[in-house]
Amino acid sequence: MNSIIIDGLSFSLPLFIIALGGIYCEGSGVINLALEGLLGFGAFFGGLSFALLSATFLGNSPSLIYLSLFFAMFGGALFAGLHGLMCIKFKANQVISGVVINMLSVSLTAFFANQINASVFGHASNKFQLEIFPRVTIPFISKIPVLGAFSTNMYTFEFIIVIVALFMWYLLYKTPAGMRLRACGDNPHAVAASGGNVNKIRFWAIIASGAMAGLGGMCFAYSISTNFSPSIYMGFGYLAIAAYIFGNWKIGPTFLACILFGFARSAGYVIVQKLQLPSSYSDLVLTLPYILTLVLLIFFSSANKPPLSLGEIYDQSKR
Amino acid sequence: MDTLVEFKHITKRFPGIIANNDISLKIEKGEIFAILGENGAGKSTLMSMLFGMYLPDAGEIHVRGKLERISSPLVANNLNIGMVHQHFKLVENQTITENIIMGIEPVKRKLGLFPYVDLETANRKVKEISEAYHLEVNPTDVIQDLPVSTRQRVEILKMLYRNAEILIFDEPTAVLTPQEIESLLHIIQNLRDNGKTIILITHKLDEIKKISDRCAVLCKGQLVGVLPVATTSTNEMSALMVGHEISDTIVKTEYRAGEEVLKVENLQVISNQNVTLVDNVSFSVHRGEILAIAGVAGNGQVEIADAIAGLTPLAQGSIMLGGHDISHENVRKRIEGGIAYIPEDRHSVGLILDLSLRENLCLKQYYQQPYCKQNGILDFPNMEKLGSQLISDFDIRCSSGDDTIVRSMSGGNQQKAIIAREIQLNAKLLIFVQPTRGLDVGAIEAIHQRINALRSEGKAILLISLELDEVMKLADTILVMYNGRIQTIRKASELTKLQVGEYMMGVHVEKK
Amino acid sequence: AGNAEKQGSQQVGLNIAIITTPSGVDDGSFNEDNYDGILAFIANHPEAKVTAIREPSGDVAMALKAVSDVVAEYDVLVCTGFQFSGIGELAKENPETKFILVDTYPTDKAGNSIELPNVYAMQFAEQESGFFAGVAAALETKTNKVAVVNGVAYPSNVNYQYGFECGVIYSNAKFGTKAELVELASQAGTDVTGANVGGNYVGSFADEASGKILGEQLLAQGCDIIFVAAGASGNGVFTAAKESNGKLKCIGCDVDQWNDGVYGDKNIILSSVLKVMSLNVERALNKIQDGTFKGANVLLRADSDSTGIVKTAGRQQMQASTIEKLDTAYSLVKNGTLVPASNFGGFSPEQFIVK
Amino acid sequence: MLKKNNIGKRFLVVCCGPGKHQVLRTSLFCILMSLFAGGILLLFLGENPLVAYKSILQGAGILPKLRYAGKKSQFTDFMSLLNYTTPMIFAALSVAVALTCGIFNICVSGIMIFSGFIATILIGYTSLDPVLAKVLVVLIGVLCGSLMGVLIGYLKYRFNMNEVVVAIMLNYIINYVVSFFIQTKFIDPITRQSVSINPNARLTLFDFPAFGLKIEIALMIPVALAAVFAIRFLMTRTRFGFEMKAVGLNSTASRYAGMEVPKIIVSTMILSGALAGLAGVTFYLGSNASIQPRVLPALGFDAIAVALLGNLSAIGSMFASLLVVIFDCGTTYMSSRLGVLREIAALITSILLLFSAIGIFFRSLANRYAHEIEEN
Ligand SMILES: Nc1ncnc2c1ncn2[C@@H]1O[C@H](COP(=O)(O)OP(=O)(O)OP(=O)(O)O)[C@@H](O)[C@H]1O
Ligand SMILES: Nc1ncnc2c1ncn2[C@@H]1O[C@H](COP(=O)(O)OP(=O)(O)OP(=O)(O)O)[C@@H](O)[C@H]1O
Ligand SMILES: [Mg+2]
Ligand SMILES: [Mg+2]
Repeated sequence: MNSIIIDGLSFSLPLFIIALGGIYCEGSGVINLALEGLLGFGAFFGGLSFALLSATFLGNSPSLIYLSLFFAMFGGALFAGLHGLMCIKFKANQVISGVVINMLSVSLTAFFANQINASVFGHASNKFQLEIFPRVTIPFISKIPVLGAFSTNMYTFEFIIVIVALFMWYLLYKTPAGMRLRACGDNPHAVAASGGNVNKIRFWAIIASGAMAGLGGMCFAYSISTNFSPSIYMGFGYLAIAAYIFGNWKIGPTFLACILFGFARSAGYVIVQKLQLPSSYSDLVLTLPYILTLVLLIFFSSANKPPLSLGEIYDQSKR
Repeated sequence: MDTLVEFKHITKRFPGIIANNDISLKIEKGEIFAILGENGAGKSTLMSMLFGMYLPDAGEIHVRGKLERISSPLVANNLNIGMVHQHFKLVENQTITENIIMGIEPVKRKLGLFPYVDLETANRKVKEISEAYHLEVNPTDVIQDLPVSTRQRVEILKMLYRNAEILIFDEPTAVLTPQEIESLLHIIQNLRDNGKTIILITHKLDEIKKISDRCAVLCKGQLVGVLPVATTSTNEMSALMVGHEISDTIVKTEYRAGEEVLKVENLQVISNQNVTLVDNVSFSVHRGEILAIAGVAGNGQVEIADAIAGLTPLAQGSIMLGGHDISHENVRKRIEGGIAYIPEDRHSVGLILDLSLRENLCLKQYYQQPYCKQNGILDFPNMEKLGSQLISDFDIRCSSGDDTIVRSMSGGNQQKAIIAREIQLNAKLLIFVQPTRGLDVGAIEAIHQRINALRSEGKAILLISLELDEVMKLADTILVMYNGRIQTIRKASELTKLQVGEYMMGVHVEKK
Repeated sequence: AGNAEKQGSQQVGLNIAIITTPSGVDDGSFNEDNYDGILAFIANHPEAKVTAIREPSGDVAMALKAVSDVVAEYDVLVCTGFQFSGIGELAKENPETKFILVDTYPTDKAGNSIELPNVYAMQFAEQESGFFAGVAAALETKTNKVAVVNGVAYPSNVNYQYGFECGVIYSNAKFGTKAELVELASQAGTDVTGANVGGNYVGSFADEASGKILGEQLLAQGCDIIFVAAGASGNGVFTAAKESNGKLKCIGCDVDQWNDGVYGDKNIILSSVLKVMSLNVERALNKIQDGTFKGANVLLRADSDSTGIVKTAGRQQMQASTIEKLDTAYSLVKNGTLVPASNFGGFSPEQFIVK
Repeated sequence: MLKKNNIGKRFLVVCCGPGKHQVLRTSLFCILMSLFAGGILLLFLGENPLVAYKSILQGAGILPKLRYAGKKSQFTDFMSLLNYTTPMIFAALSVAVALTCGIFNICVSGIMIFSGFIATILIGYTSLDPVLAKVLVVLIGVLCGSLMGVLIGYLKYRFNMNEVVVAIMLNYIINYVVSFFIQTKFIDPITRQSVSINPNARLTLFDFPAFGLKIEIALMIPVALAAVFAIRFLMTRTRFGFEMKAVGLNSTASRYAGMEVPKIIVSTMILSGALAGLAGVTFYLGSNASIQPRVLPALGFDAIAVALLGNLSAIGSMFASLLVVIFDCGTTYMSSRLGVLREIAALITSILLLFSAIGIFFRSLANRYAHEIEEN
């Protein structure tokens, strides 16, 4: 049971922060199919910064790990800027842009990882080796049964994610900027008429979504393989999309959806272990979260309501 | 009086059209200045430039004697200019207060650190203003649950909240009841008396006559004149506007009820949220009869129309068309059975804006001979024939014939296209919902003539309108809805405009 | 990299291509080892040159297409990986081109193994390498619990697993260790004949996340040494080891995986067992160079130093006594006294006889 | 102001401005721009872009190579190009058809595996008469694809389930379940993929001996071309095509006009699914002969971009497929001849899609310039 919670959380939370990025972007009215590419590019950028910095002056200081998270956010944001440019400046179809960004991310990171490894480190490789991420157990709470598992052997990034998520929640629902951002997703003309700059708001929403996706991607890179490699493109970005659509573009329900994914996943492993099924059944186990989602969606979808102007290219002169 | 706003040689082009051509105008402080003109004359465009939605291609705008470059609504706000837009600009899933304060949110800090929007104060202030101006709203209501007239109020409150001095109203009365219009006009006068300057765009000449001081007439992007309202008759105004005189009367043949075409019995419609929208409504419409349903927006009229057309399922009751029960037939069956329907929302229901005019004109017949052959292949020559015929018969103005993309056409012409399509269906029953909303007098007149002609041909007509004048002018029988129920149903000749207005407000409750 | 003009005569030097799939020659692992063999050859024959070509999908049909796209351009094609087994037909049609095939034998149209005069195909006795891993693990374990993690129960993986199990049995019998094999029933493998072979299989070679969870489960069972032969899924096990705070060490496979085990200033790699591909690729190239090349399908063993375990100081962290005992075992395997069980070797680890 | 970049503007107007074939001209312009951008990238890497592009064309069989392997020639390379284009055409059509009706079908990959797998196990391992086997394979492809299409369409209209999420979930589920069966029942231990199918069932005549060569003959290419024209006809000329378009643009208005929106959505998804199914069988039982477990075919995702590159039109999709597959097929040869990373080609393809995504921007910009120039 404990391992379900510990593993589940360490998977759910990065997924959640990526989905939260999606909520920001789509909440402002811009479709974001690019999450997969953004998380990958973020992880690439984080991995690159880690490799460069540890090779030069910082050595093996643990602060580097946290610094690389920051760089991953920066990288994700940077690449999201391209999505923003495409969708806002060039008025490209947002679905197309997302698909293209994903493809571009895969080929760009592979290309640059190879080139940089070859030219900077003198050893061609498509990977950047990372450190393991520190884990902590909170002294007293962890003794409590079940609940304790939520505070046992946690990656410190889980706390970072929770803090970032709380901050982003506050930003979206409590501040003027957040209110306008949500209004942009509903009726951008209303925002323009009250003096807001729709394109600017949307652009920053996209940037924020990139940063969050980058953060999540980097956490996956640390927790799953302790390196950046093309295997970061495992489809978690798409899973995050499913999560926030499942969560009806709202932060709370999306969080629950991510928890569900994570726990269903880790529960699957425990179940096969308990049932002693042979390893070839692991394929079937892996379908568990997806089947569960499909079934739940049947019941919850009728209330599904995407932001009204989602996918509409904002054109001031269009009425 | 001193000049507050001055337009100097303003020109604004849109691809393929000059919306404003060298317009020079002065607006004095403290007056109600009306702007009049046909659909597409350039009124909204001119005012949008004053409000910073567009920049003029040429010319200058001076405010309080100073040359200003109004590049965004924010600049306009700072110049104390406010605008009520023709098409509401409201965020559906936020509350009234949130909509009103957008852009100038009052902010407090938690722990002296985290800024947050102070909704409490805002709610209070909105409430105060709404009470002060008699525009009652509940600040915490969410827009998507509100009827159109309340939304209109929110738009006005938005401007008042900003403390604007120059108030632009772009067709504010199009969706209001006579009583509401009356009170709005009153409010506008009040505002003027409090020293505000008002620019009013409307197609309703009597409103202009009633409250405004001066009036500018635009025609095809050009200013044709600025008139003192007190000394000009409405006929003169409209003549100037359209280039010829318009008669306000129609020649109606005497009402002789023919056989029953539509019979609605005990109709009940329940919304997705389990709210009863239409409750126990029964009526019938006969050949050669115009039955008008009057009522304040959101009292179930539109749902009746949707239920008859098959767009909304019935919870209870039955609908008979020509003696045949159609309660559970699908939309197409009903169309084929003889129902034509001009819906309220032409943009999202009546038309597919990104298709060509031709395709829209064939929208209800594309699948039949002669537009589609037996094997499912469309017959383009025949579609074109229909398209060009309707375009000329109904004088639909469009830039590139039947290939014009409908989105690029003006609202009036879009409406004409729908009416043309529905009339040519040659149906037994025609349902018109708000057929003249937002149209200029010329266009309205033409449509009224059409409806009257259809009546003479022996069609049964169900007219749903918020415009009481329209109801009074056309109806043989008037049905007034209030809260989803029938308030009264009577011969038109037995009712006065005032009475209908009172029924609409739910004043008399008729005993049965 | 230079322009790959096919050279008319051998004096100008061999024009070599290495075709890999789906990762490249710089994967720090399998492909790189082969590439190193070529580079070693070129160091001695500077007139020769090599072009690296990668086929990213890893699909056999695409691998075959990639080879046929470039076959006319080179004297020698080094094809690394089981994906290239289908080149038999192509090799027949291009008798002038020499093929070096690693980890698989060529097959004809119908999928049967064939020998061709221009194809030198090598496979390795993985069970021997696995055996060394088993001995090392049994000698080094402190909890007396060890395990092997594999990808999918294909013959090469089963060989590693069986070899490892035999190694543990051998060490327990000969050196008095008390190592116990941990097998999660839920991760048992089913080999290509449908037989249950036990072991711990991830079920994929590319699922790092599942690999990590498997590693954690084994750690929870008390294992302190895991032999990892699971491709990229193995990275997940490494991650679990790195996060275990020194409780868990891994034995790498195929190539020296020391670099993959670094974390901070520590390392989780106990040692790595080897398939010595670089040496064999270089040998084959030398034969082509001096004209003694003969096509063959060979199974390479310790007797040609083609299997083994890393003993270099600084690349492993075994005790000196362990290395000594490994040397004994190595010579016994080399001279054929000890034959570890393999997938199709005719006997299972349980039937392994300790001589 | 206009004077300064007049030439640039005029050039853009000529390329993308109003007039005949504007969409087509814009697409070509975008392709040129991306080749140009890719060229700059290659220059940075110290390679001659012209040589690089030439070697891509050589690798794809459009231009002759310097030398050929035994039993190969430019003709065989070209035939192989067609062989790989065939599934791409089907997949791109599948995406285009669904998107015309406003449905974003990213389940093409999943449907491909599903139909490929079913056809493989039902027909691929039998020794039926070749003609019968091939016909059955095609039918099974269509059938399986349509089934998945119905499922997605039904879930969308009946439960309002977002088709993107459904597709993502289905992709995963199908992928893992098929992988399970392959790993447990149909695995070939040497190739680690499903056992190769009987050539009788294969939709490509592989290594077909003719003219002393060994040719890949894609039997489905005529079917694919027929499908292109049939879909074009369907979308532009028929009642159903009109309904699809109308529902895609505005489903409320379509319902108002009497169209049965759910029926149209489900029918569209049947069609889209059937095309994806065809893509699946031509891929797994045509250009390939076995299935890689746990790998979603990248082709299914590339098809989205290809369909968009082709402006969602049938003919456009066909040419876009050819273009993208040329890049795909020529990459290995280019990488071999120039010794550059093959990622370059993928990068250029991505740039190409990037440019085509903003084609609409170039078009409106050119329209605006055209007006300006007219007025001056
Ligand atoms: N965004 C736009 N893009 C292109 N043309 C436009 C746009 N807005 C307005 N126009 C053109 O400008 C002209 C004036 O439009 P405007 O909206 O100002 O008319 P109006 O007088 O307000 O009409 P109405 O009474 O229908 O509201 C129209 O005929 C139209 O052709
Ligand atoms: N996107 C657009 N592109 C080009 N012209 C437009 C566009 N939108 C509106 N117009 C122009 O604006 C003019 C006025 O349109 P508008 O929608 O204001 O008409 P309307 O009579 O007010 O109808 P409604 O009340 O339904 O909006 C039309 O002549 C039309 O040509
Ligand atoms: Mg207007
Ligand atoms: Mg109007």
